[in-house]
Amino acid sequence: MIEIENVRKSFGPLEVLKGINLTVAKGEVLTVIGGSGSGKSTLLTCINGLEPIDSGRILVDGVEVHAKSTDLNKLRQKIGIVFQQWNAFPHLTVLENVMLAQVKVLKRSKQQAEAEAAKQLNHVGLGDKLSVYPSRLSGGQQQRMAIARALAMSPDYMLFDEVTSALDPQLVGEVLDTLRMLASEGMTMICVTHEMKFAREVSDRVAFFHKGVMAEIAPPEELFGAPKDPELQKFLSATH
Amino acid sequence: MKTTLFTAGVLAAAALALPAQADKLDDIIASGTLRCAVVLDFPPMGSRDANNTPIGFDVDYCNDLATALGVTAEIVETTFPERIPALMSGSVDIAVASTSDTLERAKTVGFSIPYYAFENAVVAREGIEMATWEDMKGKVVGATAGTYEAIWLEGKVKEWGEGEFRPYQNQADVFLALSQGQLDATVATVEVSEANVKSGNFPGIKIVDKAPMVPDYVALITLREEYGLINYMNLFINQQVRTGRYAELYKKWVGEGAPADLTVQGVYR
Amino acid sequence: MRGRVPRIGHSCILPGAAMFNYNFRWNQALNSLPQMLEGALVTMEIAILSMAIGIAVAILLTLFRLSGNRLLGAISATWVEIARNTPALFQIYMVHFGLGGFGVHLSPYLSLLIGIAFNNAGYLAENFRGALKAIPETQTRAARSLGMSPLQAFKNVVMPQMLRISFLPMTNQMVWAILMTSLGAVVAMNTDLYGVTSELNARTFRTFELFALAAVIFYVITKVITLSAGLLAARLFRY
Amino acid sequence: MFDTSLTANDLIFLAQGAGMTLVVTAISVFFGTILGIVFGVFRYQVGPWWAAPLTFVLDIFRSIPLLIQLVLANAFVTTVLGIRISGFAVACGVLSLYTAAYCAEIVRGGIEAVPQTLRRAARSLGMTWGQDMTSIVMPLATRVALPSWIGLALGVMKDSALVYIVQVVELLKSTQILITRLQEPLFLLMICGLFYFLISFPIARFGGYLEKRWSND
Repeated sequence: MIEIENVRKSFGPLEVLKGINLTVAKGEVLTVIGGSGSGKSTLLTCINGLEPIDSGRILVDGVEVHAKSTDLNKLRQKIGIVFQQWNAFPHLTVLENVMLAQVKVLKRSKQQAEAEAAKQLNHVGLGDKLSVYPSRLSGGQQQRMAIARALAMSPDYMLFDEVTSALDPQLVGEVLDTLRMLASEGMTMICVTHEMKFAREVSDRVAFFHKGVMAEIAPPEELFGAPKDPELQKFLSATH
Repeated sequence: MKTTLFTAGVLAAAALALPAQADKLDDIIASGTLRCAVVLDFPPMGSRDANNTPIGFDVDYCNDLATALGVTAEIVETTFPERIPALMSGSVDIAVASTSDTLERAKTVGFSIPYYAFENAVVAREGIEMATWEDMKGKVVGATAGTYEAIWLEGKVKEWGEGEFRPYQNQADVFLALSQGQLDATVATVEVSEANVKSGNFPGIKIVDKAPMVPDYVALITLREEYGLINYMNLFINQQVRTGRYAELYKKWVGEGAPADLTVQGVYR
Repeated sequence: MRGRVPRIGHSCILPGAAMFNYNFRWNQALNSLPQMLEGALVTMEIAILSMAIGIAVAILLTLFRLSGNRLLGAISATWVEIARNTPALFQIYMVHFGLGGFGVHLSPYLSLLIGIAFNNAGYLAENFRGALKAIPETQTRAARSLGMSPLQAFKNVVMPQMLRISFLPMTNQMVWAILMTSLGAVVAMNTDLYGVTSELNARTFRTFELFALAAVIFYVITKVITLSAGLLAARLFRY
Repeated sequence: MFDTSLTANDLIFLAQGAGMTLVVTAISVFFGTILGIVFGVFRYQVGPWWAAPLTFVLDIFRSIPLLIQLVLANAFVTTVLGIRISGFAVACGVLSLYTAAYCAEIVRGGIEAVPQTLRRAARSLGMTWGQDMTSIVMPLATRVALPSWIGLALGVMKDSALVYIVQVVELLKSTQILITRLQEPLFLLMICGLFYFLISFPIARFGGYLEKRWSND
């Protein structure tokens, strides 16, 4: 379970999170929508401790993320994150990309790591690209590789930060399909996305962020069908 | 560069085509300057005064020779390893640089008769146990690259098969290294050793023993084929001794007592 | 025609040499070739060792700079600026006689090695810094998000890319290291190629022939290094 | 702080050495740059095959220790050719060619960095080769090349410490001369090092600044 309690966060004078309260249960798929600069991406990076927070707290399975005593490296093994920019390690093959953290962080043996990597890469449909360098892959393929890389760490939670935003339109579909597959498998996921159709399909709940505030959160039929927040109404009419 | 080379080639060819060439002696007199290579980290033979003007036995000697030739002297500082290359490359006309008259060198440069003779001393740093020159065996020793004593010392180290020999680029570096303790001992001329010990510039060094070399006769050098100039220098050295100027310079730069005998018993030069 | 060989033709290999009033005696220099080649080995040894030390120290200095620690950052910056803004000759001289003043006595070999390594480390650290700028911050982020520690992220993700970007500058520095060995004479180094050559010169004074031969050997060494660096790069960096 | 016997005279002596360092550097960088531009443009213009001999010759200057270049050039010009020439002239000549060898690379790199499309656009507007070169290529290539060129000039200044080998008394040599007499090696070397540093560091920083400013837009 991920519990977010009254989290505030500023970059200099700019307050990007103004007291967020949110709980994500095991097995739940939450999508976060909202305009740019609404703070939704920042929230994700705060959840796995890549960004410090100013006040409030975030608990992951009861462990406080930003407590001094927390071993972040250990915690991050539980929480996979995939970014808008896929960040393939260019000097490693696809297989090595997925193996690296397993060997270095989880201390898995090379064989184990290789087997797991191959499994996850097959899973995302890259089974035939194992020994290729990332530069030979399309953006969509690289993004799927990044997903496999995160999944290979056997995380309990997955965070997706606008994973399709940097992709050419014709490549978006293959990545969303991968996400759908994960959702159907029961992975706990928080997806920040602009893909409304996708959000409507896969989410258990959808949250709308506006200017650092979570303006509305509801199951998709409700949120898209009968939006209450005026900003959300504006947002939806603009995106449709 | 290419044009220079080409021009130079043409000039050289043209020069060769001319029948007779003036020799260096004529050149010097015509140019009005005598360019002497002098080593200036080698007191009392060559050093610099508080104004960094060159002074010393060799400097005076060069000036005397220039006066005799009726020209002005130009002192060109060189290091020991550089003095013969400087001569060969024509940067200087002669070297008044305490050059030992070895047979190996005579294959390349032309020697005058000796103008001075050194004895060499073994100088050690104070912390080191050393009674005679043979105690240098197995020690770290050094001398100025390309000098008579360096060649001798390196030979000894090879012969002993132990210890280490280090050739520094100049005499000052040798004594600096010795004073710092980087070297255990060195071999240098008695004059230089005494001057350096006395100056106090190099604390912690002492003269141990005479080095067992035959007196190190040093001569003036110029190009091998410049017989006219060599002949002139020979006569000049003879005159220096004859007129008492040699003894005078000795007294001025080295000290009391009789200057070294420049003749060798039983043979003509 | 078995008569007396004319003086100029005797040992003169260079055509047209008679044009100059100089007799080339290449035989003497060629006779010293084995000694000079031995010196070349020492030169290469020093260059390779100084490079290995230099790369290791440069990585350390880069980490210092990244650490955010003021003192470590200052040490790194001072090192880099001194190495880059004073002559290498000065640096080598300082290692020998400067440290000597404090009672630290290094052999000529070590003085030269450390002096060159000091110079290498400074230039390479600066190269690494430039290379780091070319690696997106998000690479570290991605590595960290997979649970890697900062050091693990640097070692496994950033450093390999950094070394690739700096590979050409590193090759250049290696060539520089070779050329810098020639400065060892100021600290009484006499076993490297330059030292051997100048000692032979002090004995025979065939300056032009000896140093021309040394120049050819240096040229060959640097070519071998750039060529093998190219081959190495092709093997190492297939991406 | 330091108890030294260094006198005003000695400082003047050092300053003369420093002056010599700067003069040798200035002359070499001046001629080296002119030659380097000529060689660099030539290499770019005629293509790698025709420029091969020039490339080879310039490469030699970058593959042989400067010390050996100086010794060889001195021995060649004076001993082999028998030309009476000062060490100063040899030093400037060798350093100029040495500078040119590196400068040619920088110039070529600068020209290559100017996008072909831009040059085609210039030519399509009816500009001649010369106009294209002077008003399009030169300003843009200079931006790329200037920081490297500054680095080169500073490199030449530091490398000029080696011209002592042809009897030119520059800064490091005059420092050594003073060390010989005063026996204060550490102190004097510090002064010498500081001098190089004080000239090199600000200019290097300026080069870094230019590089940063120009690469950002």
